[in-house]
Amino acid sequence: MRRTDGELILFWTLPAIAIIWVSAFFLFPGFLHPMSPTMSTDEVAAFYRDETARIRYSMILFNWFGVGLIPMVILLAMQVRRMAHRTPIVSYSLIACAGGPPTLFLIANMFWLLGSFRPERSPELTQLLNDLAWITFTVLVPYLIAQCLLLALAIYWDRQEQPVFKMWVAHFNILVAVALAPAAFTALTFSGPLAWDGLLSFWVKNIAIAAWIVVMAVVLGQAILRRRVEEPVAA
Amino acid sequence: MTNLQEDSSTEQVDRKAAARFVPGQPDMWVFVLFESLLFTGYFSVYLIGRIQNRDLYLQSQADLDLRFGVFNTIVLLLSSWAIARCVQASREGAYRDALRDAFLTIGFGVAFLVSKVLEWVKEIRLGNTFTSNEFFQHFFFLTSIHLLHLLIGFIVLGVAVYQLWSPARRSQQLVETCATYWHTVDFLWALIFALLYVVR
Amino acid sequence: MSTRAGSPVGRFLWNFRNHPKRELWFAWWVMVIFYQLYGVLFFLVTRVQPPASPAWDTPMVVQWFNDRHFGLLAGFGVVFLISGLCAPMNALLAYSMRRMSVSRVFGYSYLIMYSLSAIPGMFVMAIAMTVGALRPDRDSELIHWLFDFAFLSFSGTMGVFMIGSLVWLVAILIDKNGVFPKWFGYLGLCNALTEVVVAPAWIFQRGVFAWNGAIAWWINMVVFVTYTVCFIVLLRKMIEREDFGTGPLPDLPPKAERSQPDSVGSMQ
Amino acid sequence: MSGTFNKRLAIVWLILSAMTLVYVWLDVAVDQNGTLKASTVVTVSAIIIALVKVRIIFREFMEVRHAPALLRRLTDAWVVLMAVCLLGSYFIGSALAS
Repeated sequence: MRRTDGELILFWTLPAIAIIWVSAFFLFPGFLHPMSPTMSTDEVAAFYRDETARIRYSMILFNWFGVGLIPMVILLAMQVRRMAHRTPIVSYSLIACAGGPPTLFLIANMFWLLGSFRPERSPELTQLLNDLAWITFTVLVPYLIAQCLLLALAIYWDRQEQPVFKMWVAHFNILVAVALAPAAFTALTFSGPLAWDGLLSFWVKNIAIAAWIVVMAVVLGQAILRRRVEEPVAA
Repeated sequence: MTNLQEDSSTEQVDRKAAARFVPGQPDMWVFVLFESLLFTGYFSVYLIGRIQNRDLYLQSQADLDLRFGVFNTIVLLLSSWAIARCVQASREGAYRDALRDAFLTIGFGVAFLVSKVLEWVKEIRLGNTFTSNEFFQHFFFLTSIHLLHLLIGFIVLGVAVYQLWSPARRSQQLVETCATYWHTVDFLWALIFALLYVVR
Repeated sequence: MSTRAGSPVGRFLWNFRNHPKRELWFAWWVMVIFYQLYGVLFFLVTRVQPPASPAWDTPMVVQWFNDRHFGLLAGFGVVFLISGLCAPMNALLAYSMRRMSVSRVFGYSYLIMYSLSAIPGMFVMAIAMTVGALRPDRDSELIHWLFDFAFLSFSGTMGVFMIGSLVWLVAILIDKNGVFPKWFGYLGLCNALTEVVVAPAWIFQRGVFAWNGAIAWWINMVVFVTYTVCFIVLLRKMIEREDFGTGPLPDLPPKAERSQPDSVGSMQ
Repeated sequence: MSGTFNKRLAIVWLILSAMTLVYVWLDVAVDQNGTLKASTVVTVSAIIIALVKVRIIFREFMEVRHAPALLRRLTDAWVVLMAVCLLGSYFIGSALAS
């Protein structure tokens, strides 16, 4: 009987986190038809006034579970440690990235919650909080891009008999990084695909994140299970 | 001269050959020179500010008590003297004397610290705080950044005492390095004292 | 890096795939590129450095944002795109501590501190600037607040850099593997002290201690640049000397014997 | 050896302390009835005395006297550099202010 090391427990938290994230995503009234940056000050204020409850509950959910992705990134960093590298630099880099996106997301999350805390305040202030929230939420990509590129690089460099991840995983990560990139420039325009409610900055970016989580979870699960078969008695 | 000295053994051969040596790690001198350059920068900014607003600086300076400044300078010179004697004693193997001198240095350092805090309290009682005016900005900035160096100096002196304490350590090089740092605290104060209290 | 025959591109690709120190060189180049981009973006594109004056009145601040509208939005767009580069950079610095004869605690502490520092020290600033430039018709008092928020979060992020420098400094001073020269450790103290000197930026709206002041910004910048240039060069030396062992890092052989600097054959 | 060296250190300390007391004299000499007066002579002499003290501390306490030529020249250069910066700031500042 092998010792319980908890890796699988951490791994199986992922589907639970995913379900919670999806529910919170649909619960937040500003996501399914993403709020437009062209909304007038009064429209924004009215939104926070009318939808107060859903904003609060969805964002509290996100606040609780926003950091849920960190174990997955660390599990990935641990897999990178098993690769045929001579230094732990890439896995250090992944660890350095792990905290970034959740922290930025929590900042955005706080601005949304602040916006709905006193919706009767001056509309100008509510708009400011809304801008801060959306900008922070949309531009939180840099660490995610870095994570994808670093993973791709780690996989390209992992040349051994049985690589930890297959080559297509690297290509997939590059693709995700490319899909995330446009969101960084969201502030340049209020309309079109780059705007924060646009095709590139909202839909492509968030679908790419979702796809990355699903795909990486599957290959991560396979890698963990394969290792447990290979090394039945872990030291 | 123990294990810590191993990597500088070649250096010691050079010492005997040339009879000239850098006291302590030469590396510490990089700090000394860089830090004095930095302070020169702070002093220049202060002097330029002073000239543009001479009357204000002179009026504020009248609130300073020269006695504190002189006392602090003498006490710090005493501490420098003590640590120089400590280096000398330790070089000759008189570690008991060296330790005594190191503790004397710490004692003088503490006296400086106490007198500095008393002086601050006095100035604050007079209503002169960090935000009062330009002169007191510089006064509190320079004295507190210097005091911070002094506090770091206590850690450095702690290292010297730690080295002198046990026969297993006693790295002359580290003792000299620590002394070099402490002298830096002293000569920076000599400059600060002249610039804050005496310059007109 | 290598003097193998072949076209420069082919050589580069071969080295990128096979060089025994590829990971180290990758992180080092990322660091160099990051600082280059950082300088260009902050000083030339967005022109937020050298900093604007905290003594300005609200119309001046609004004017400042209007002058830089596109530069701020586009420049910080690039910042959001590339700032993940600081991860390999911090990883390399952490690796330098791993190579020392000190506890792993140092490397990991430094890694976490410097990863954290990017958020208040760079992202919050970039977000506040972006939102400030986003709507020129916003209430000017709010724009002024965003201006303060941006510059103060940038200059006023102190603790992580200070304690981070101190962690590195202690590691260097007690290290017996000679990864870094001791003088760089002492220089780290100068760098840590700049974070003390910048603290009055939270207090003063004008003068030499304000966030654009001669002491709180200019002198500190000189120290920071000196420190950064030193560690970039020293990390390069460290990588050249790296032997992937755990003992003292060997010194580089004299130049004459290095006609083929760590070409791969000799490494294996 | 020890005796002569300690004697020398004591003399150095005495000189440095005496120079500090010169400041007190300067301070008293320049003021009239407790009002502080601007004075270039006092400023320049205060800076120069301080720098001489710095050089003595370098040479005697920090043992640069016995150091290789490089460090001796470097520290002397530094004292000159500080003098140039401080007096330069003072005089250039004065020229600009008036």
